[in-house]
Amino acid sequence: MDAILLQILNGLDKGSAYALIALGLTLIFGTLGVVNFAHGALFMLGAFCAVTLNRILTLSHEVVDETRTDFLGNPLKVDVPYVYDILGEAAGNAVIDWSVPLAILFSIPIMIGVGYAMERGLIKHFYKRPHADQILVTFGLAIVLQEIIKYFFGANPIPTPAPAAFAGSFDFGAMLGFDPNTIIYPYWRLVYFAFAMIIIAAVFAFLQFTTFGMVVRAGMADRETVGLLGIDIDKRFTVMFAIAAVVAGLAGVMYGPINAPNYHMGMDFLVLSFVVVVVGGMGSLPGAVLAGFLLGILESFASMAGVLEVLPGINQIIIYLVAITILLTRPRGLMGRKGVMED
Amino acid sequence: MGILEVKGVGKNFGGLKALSDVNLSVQENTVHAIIGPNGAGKSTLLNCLVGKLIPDTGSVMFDGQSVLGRKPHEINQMGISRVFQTPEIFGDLTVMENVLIPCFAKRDGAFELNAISAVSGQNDMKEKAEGILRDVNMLDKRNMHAAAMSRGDKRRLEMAMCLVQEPRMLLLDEPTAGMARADTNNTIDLLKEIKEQRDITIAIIEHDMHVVFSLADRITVLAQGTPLVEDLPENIKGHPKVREAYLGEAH
Amino acid sequence: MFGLDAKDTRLVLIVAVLTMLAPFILNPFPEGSELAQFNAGYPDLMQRFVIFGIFAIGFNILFGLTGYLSFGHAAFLGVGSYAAIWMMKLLTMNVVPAIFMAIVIAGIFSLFVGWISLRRTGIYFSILTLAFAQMSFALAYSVLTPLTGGETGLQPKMADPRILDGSLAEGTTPRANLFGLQMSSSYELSVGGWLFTFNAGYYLAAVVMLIAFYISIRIFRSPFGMMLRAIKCNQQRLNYTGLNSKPYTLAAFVISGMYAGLAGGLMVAMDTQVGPERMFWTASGEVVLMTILGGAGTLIGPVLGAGMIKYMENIISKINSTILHEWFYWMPDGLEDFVVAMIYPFIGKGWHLTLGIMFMLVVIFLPGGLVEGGQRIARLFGKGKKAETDEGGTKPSSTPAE
Amino acid sequence: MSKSDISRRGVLRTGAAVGAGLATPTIFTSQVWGGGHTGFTNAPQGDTVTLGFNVPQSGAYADEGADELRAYELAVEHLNGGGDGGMLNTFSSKTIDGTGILGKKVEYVTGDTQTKSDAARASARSMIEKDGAIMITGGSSSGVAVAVQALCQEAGVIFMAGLTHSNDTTGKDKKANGFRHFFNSYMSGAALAPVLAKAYGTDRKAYHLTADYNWGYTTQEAVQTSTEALGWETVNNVLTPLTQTDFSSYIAPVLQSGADVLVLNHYGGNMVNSLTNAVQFGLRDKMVNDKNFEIIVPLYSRLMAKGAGANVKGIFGSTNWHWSLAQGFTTPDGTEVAPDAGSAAFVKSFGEKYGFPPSQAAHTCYCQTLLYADAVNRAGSFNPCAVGEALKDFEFDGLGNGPTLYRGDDHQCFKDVLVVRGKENPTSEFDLLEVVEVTPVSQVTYDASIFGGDLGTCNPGA
Repeated sequence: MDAILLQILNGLDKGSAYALIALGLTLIFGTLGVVNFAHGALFMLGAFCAVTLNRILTLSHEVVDETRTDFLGNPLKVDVPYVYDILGEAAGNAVIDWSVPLAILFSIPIMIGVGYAMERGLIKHFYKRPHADQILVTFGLAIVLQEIIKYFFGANPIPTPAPAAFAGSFDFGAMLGFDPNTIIYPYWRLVYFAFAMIIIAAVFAFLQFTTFGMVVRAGMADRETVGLLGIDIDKRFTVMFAIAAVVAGLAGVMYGPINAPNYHMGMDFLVLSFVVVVVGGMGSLPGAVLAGFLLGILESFASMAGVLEVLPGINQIIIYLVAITILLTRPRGLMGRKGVMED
Repeated sequence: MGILEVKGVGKNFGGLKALSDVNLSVQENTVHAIIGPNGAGKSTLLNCLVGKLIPDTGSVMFDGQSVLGRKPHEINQMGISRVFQTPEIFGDLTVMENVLIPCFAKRDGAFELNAISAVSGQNDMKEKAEGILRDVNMLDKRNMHAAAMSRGDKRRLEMAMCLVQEPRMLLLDEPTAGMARADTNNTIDLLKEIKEQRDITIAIIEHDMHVVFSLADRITVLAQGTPLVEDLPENIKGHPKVREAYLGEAH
Repeated sequence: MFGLDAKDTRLVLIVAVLTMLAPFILNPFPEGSELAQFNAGYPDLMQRFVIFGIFAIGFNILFGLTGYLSFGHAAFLGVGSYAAIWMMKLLTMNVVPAIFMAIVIAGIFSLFVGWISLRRTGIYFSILTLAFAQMSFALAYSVLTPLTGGETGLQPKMADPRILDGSLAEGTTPRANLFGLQMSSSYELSVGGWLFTFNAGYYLAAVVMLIAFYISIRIFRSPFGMMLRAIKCNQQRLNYTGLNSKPYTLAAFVISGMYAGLAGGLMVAMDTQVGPERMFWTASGEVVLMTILGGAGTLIGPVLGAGMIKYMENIISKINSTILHEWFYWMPDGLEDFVVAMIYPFIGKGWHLTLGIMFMLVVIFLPGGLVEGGQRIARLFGKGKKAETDEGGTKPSSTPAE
Repeated sequence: MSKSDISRRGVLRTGAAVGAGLATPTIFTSQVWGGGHTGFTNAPQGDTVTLGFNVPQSGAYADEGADELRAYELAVEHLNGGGDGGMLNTFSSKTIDGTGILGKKVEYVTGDTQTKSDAARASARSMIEKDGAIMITGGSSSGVAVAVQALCQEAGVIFMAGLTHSNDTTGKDKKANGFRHFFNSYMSGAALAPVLAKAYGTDRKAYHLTADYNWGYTTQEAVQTSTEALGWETVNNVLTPLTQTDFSSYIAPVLQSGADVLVLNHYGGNMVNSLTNAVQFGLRDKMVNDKNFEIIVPLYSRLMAKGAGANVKGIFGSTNWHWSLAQGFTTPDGTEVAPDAGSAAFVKSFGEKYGFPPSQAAHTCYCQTLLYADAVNRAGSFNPCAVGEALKDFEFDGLGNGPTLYRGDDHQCFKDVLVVRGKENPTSEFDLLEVVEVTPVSQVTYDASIFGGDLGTCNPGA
């Protein structure tokens, strides 16, 4: 029982990352009709916003420590961040410690800029082109973006720890009356889950309750009609692209402490996020979120030792099995509309 | 006994009754028109005839054989060809290829792995295709991309694609919808020609009364998913029930 | 000739001449010269050109004609490879049964995958094929290790049964051969500073590719090919014309799966080793890129695209900073460092970046791929002559492929 | 490498090419991979010899590959008489005199393995077929090593493995033309177990998470066998997919199982992520069975450990070599380890050239290059069979690991193994690990037959 509870919890948390990425992907697909293979790269860029901010905050000058030696036997040069000089060591440390949450603010303008530039500079010209062209050009863009990041940051993962206040884990078991240590969950992952819920709620509220959102939703349902109403839907779609970029970026920023960012983390998520979107139903926002959580939970169950004993290797293929099953039984995914992406 | 016998056909969409107890008998080598106001169920009925939809109740027999549960291509192979409201052609292919495809379908059936012989070497097929293009006055456009043609030409091409299969029955779904008067008249002339020159049964769904009364041998009026009257054109013209159905619907 | 019209015959002949003379064409620079770096006329790369050419030609039969975008074709290549290596381990090092079995097994597997995946269209079809391929990869890498060798893959071993072969002489390793002719054997021709290599394996692969290319032309020009193009264009009309599109797409899927299997079998014949990465989704993506880069739906495009990508992967990636410095040694020191620093990110380990930029440029400016580029150039130079608009009619320009 | 050197070389090469172009066109044919007259593949002609450095330059192990390449460049420099000579000064065999190999100047070509066996073989084949490489070396995974080793066997060149840790490389997939300096899973297990028993007691329950592929299997098995021999119990072993990035669902149930030790049989990106996740779950703050919960990473890579940041602190693992050997240190149990001259020479020469200490991958690649050059010199021939014979049962010292044996039965090096632990107070970003114990070679030696496989006979090319 506690094992199942734990995996549900875990699945929700995993699913929240999937849902966030799939949400952004669906926003772009649903509004602009563009299959964006560079979406994973946007997620990766977000994570590297956090890395960059951390780098900026830890910009240092060297102080020679005569008492210790470096690997060559020379006096050790210790890096002292400039922040220490400005704020003092304690406050400086606190700022560096909180660099990931701070990166949320840092990343928003950057991701808006990236999203805007991408849409105006490239994607815009591909609205009328076949999906295969869109896939190819965005795939090319994804390669270019990740190679640029690799050029500056290297191929290895870069640790971006969460603030020390969120270290360790919360004991749900003790709270629910199970034995202690049976259901524990890291604080930061709980933060991520809450954060994802807030973002998802914010996106839905934005689409549901603002006029801007209403027009966009109408545009998603029937672009031509909205165009006929004399509304400049293109401008709004640019904004939506920027929003999708921000959603992907924020998902990446907060993901840093969970898995140390590296340049190919976007590609790692790409296939998975497309599976999520398709299982949810192309173009359906609630579908994307639902499928994200569903796949997260099923993946967690499939990784249980008991399950693996019965079905070895099921953890390798569960996502794809689910995708095949759902697509065969529900042709357009869980909540997809007819006629979307079927040609 | 007609070539097409529709008996007691009903179709529901969710709670909505689209068709109920439709009976229809189309006689061989006649033109039978099905008219009715918008939402009367004309398209639903047509879709039931060609295999796109399966009715909930009733039977549809073509030449003594049931068409129900058969796929569109099987129904076509039985001898029913369909013309769409907006011409459905192969836009990326040439006019000639557009006509060759039904020729092969007629000769080889629904599937034939004919992957080695060249299309250009099939002289009998080519002659047949050229013949039908000549009939519809399109031989000079044979190498054109189908998508690049005018709407009227597309309609004629689609007709040619159907006729080249020498179907026993042609189903037309508002063939003149959205056409200019001149094009409509051309289409009427084309259909008249077809009717006169070939042994063919035509069922036509139409909004345009001019078209209907120029062509039809018999007319069925459909309203709210059920046949109102079936009669000769001259009797339909003044029929009070028909007038009621149309006036009720019309503005 | 060969049941083809004049234009297609000319194309086949051009391709045949280019492939047969590839050892010369691909080695334009003398040994030891600075530009020898760009020579591609060594057996491994020439083999890869034609093998990936076959893979892309097959993929094009499905994608180029029917428009069904499969994202899992690498799985068939991988399955074909495994089938081939098992034939070599169990039966004989002769490549004929290996290649034959690769085609058969890949055909059966693609029949299964296609039968299920073709129930859906559009991106749903793509995801289904992707799912099957990723499952194949994941299982081959892990739980199927006894069958696939897992991470380290499979190679012929001394201890394999090879029931049709006699026992190996002491001190020799099992080698792939065609009735005794070893695939790795080559003849070198040295003319002045030039060195040309004629490799048995390459010529086998090249002949197979020519046959595969010829068959693909026949398919393109056949009623079957016409039906496939009709499916891409308007599936509804096709169904109402009395044709069942399902078996057509399935047949196209299986044929292209068999092409992939053939490519996989040939890969093993040329280089007797199989690893599961061959089936990873990026490998499936690669063949999509090759086809679109060269020109989907054209005859020669996929081969050009395959050549282009393999050239980048094998030649550009090997240029390192030392070589760059050698090229630009004649410049003033400061300038030399600057030029090298400017070029360095794009070559050697940065070849992925160049590849990405090239995809983008081609897709943005040449939606029809390299074939369209070739046509544009041809039109530029041949304004006076009759304009050749037919796809596939264009001659490969300066691309280093066949 | 000084720049003027390159320029001069550029002139020479161009000159040579022009000369060759002007020569009377002589046409001759010969069977390749045989080189007719010489009897072996790619016999060096002229006054240079070409080595092929096949390392991952793209993909997840690109940084490791870059470090390997640095080491190779350094080794070439030293072989050609440049720089300070590095470990040539400490190497017990003194045949290398700064004039290249057998008097031929060493040149090299590089390629990208992409950490994929297909790409690695393609790259290696191009080096052999196009560039005339006489020896291939490098790589940073066992899949690649096994694939390239088999290729070299077929082609008739020597393969000097880079970083490859699976038992298979010199076990069931061993080849007569392939040689490995790096240690393996078995040695990691054998070296780690006693240290673990000493640190954590013999009454422990271990939970294994294992990468679901060959290397993972062999490592897990090695650690399980050697720890169980000392009294540990293995509670569970769960296989994780290679492509997994978030290990939370595998780590979450660990505490419920009653285990008090978690063994992460992961490498590279998998290791960084699983370790980060495990620490995130606060496992190391927990008490289970009245013992402090512990985590173990059997194979450490400093480059990768950097990605895990502070999470490695206090975590045991093993490594082939570590730069701190250069300085000497005191292990936690008070044993004084004197500075190792070979390591010192290598760290100095590498550190001064590149500004940071070399990784274990760099070390093994550097050693392999020197060992190859020395073997050729001793054999007096580039013929792979002669070189193999020279390497067989070769005993040497001064390459950073103390006295070492290249065992002839499986072409595996036997030397001391380092058991390391993540450092609590690192002084720099390179100072992440501290050596806890230098496990003597006798403790990690095994019988060559236990992993099966067959070396076959050496192949000099057709």
